[in-house]
Amino acid sequence: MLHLIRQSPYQQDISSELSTLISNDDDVLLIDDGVYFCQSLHFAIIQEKAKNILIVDEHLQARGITFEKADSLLPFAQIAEILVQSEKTLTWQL
Amino acid sequence: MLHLIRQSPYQQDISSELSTLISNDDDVLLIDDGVYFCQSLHFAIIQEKAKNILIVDEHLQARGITFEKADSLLPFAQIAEILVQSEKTLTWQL
Amino acid sequence: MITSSPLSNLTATSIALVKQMLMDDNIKLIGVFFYQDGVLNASASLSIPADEYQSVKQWQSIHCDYHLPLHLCITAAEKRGLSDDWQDTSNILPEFTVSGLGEFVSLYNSADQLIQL
Amino acid sequence: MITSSPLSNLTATSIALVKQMLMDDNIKLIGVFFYQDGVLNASASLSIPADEYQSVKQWQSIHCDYHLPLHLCITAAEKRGLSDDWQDTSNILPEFTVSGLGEFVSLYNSADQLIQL
Amino acid sequence: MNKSIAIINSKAPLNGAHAKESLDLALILGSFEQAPSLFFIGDGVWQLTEQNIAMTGAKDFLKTMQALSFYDIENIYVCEHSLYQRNLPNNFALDDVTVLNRTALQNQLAKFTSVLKF
Amino acid sequence: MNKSIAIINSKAPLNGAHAKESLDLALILGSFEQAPSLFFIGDGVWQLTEQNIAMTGAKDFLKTMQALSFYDIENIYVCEHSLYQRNLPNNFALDDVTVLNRTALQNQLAKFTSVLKF
Repeated sequence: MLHLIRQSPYQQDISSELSTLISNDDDVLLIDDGVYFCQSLHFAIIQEKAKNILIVDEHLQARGITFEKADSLLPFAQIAEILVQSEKTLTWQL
Repeated sequence: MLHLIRQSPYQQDISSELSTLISNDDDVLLIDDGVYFCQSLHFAIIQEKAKNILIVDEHLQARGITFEKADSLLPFAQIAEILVQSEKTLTWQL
Repeated sequence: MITSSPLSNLTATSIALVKQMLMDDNIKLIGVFFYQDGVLNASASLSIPADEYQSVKQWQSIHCDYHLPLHLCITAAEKRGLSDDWQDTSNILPEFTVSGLGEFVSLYNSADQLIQL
Repeated sequence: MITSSPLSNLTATSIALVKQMLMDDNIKLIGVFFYQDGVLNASASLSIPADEYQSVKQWQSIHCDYHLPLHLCITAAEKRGLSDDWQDTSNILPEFTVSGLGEFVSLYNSADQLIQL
Repeated sequence: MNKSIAIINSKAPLNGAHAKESLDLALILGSFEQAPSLFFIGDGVWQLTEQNIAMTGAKDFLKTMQALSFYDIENIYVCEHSLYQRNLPNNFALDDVTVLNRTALQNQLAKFTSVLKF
Repeated sequence: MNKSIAIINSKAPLNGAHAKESLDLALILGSFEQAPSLFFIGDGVWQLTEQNIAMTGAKDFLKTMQALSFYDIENIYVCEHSLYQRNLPNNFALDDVTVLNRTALQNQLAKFTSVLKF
């Protein structure tokens, strides 16, 4: 399963809910305000559990965030394909 | 100052924001989904800081919550007067 | 100032509080200003199922019974689909006054206290 | 299924993703269903300032250029002020199809995959 | 592959229209013989507790919840951790609710082909 | 008593219309010589960081923020703890931003006669 995280880590007790719903087999895609996870202590929760973490590059840039681990960054143009390739998605938005 | 808390403790990192904004001189009024604080670990934050805590009785009942400390409970009919009597209010809602 | 949406259950409480203030002789309420998602309270086209809370009727009766000015920030309203001139008609309830943020400042100046709901 | 409001910045991303899928020959998108606050995307009376993101125009061009069905849950829409018969007129964009949740079930049955945005 | 849908409820019952519209969707799916399974996590667990919503003027959708079993919606899972956080007992306004710990909940969720979250 | 108004911003810049409409209100108050003081806490601190919002298609309201000083809105306070939580430095897209710890922020907020929170 791919978790599509579109909201900030400080909305809706997301850290606790992520711990509940993300399993070790899952991937995470940070998109929209989800990229704020990169500058939050809650990033550790995702790192600890998710198999792969992908981050939309343009959405990081739009919010003025620089993130060191370049191999996780992905151009927005590839996202539709990734969504369709993953057998199922769970969307986190407000 | 009176903090009018209308949202659940699990929305919008409220525990951290409450610690930031409530001072020892402030009062807290739990109303609407704010009454969920009564059954949350975050209630301790309010207890520790606020001078007085008031809780709208009908809103507790509507949500099926029983709360032991009866002296904090207040009928809804008194709320308007309390709002006007407090020199200023800060509203916590989504 | 009302900033919460009529779809939120907060609205029932907000309206009940406005009524309490109107009925209390010691409180003089000079107006309500609708901003942010609160502007949706003024929509003439909301169709709320009969068994759910009728916020529209409540605002109407507050206006008719107490002549309380209900000011609507038109900039915030237009972004959310409300207009007093959409296809030559208005989808704003007639009980609401089309205003701008300047009107909020003038209400604020006249008031002793400002409460956000 | 689109459940986020057009006032949220998520909409620009959602629309861009729908377009990506439409332009990708390996992806067949059979329809979009609007539910919850997502129904506001179908409002004909939204007046978005010229310098902000024009979600309405984007949905219109998606519909015209790709003939993609845009289904609107009318029950959710009416609660939020949309109607195809308000004062004898419709405030729903003509590019949207007035549907119910039953139509969602039928889309779901025809699809291999369901994505919420 | 057989299709199956999981609906995750994460909002308090009176927080906007989320809870009610999620329930509407579940019932329609059920009436078309596509009964979803329902998961309640976070503030969503409050949707299952005994309450008196009508006191607030809102529609009491717990009554509508009783219709779930009529439409063969019988898999209802609740997050144990969310109950613990809220000091809630394992008593629910519905019958046949299954309380799951985090791992069990993840395993259960993995069985579905589609997921919606409200 | 002289009236004074504090506006607390607690939402990320692209989370709905909160940030933009809060700024609109501040500017109008300023133009009527009722300049508010602005507080940024929680995700609201992201409203003050250097960013490229226009990339998302949204209006770049940081440009509008430059108008704050023109309307004599010069008291801008940021919560130190919120910056720390987000690993943000004390660099802002605006000049003359004051970083306050929690106690200092509470003391500052206590000085106003009205408070709005967005």
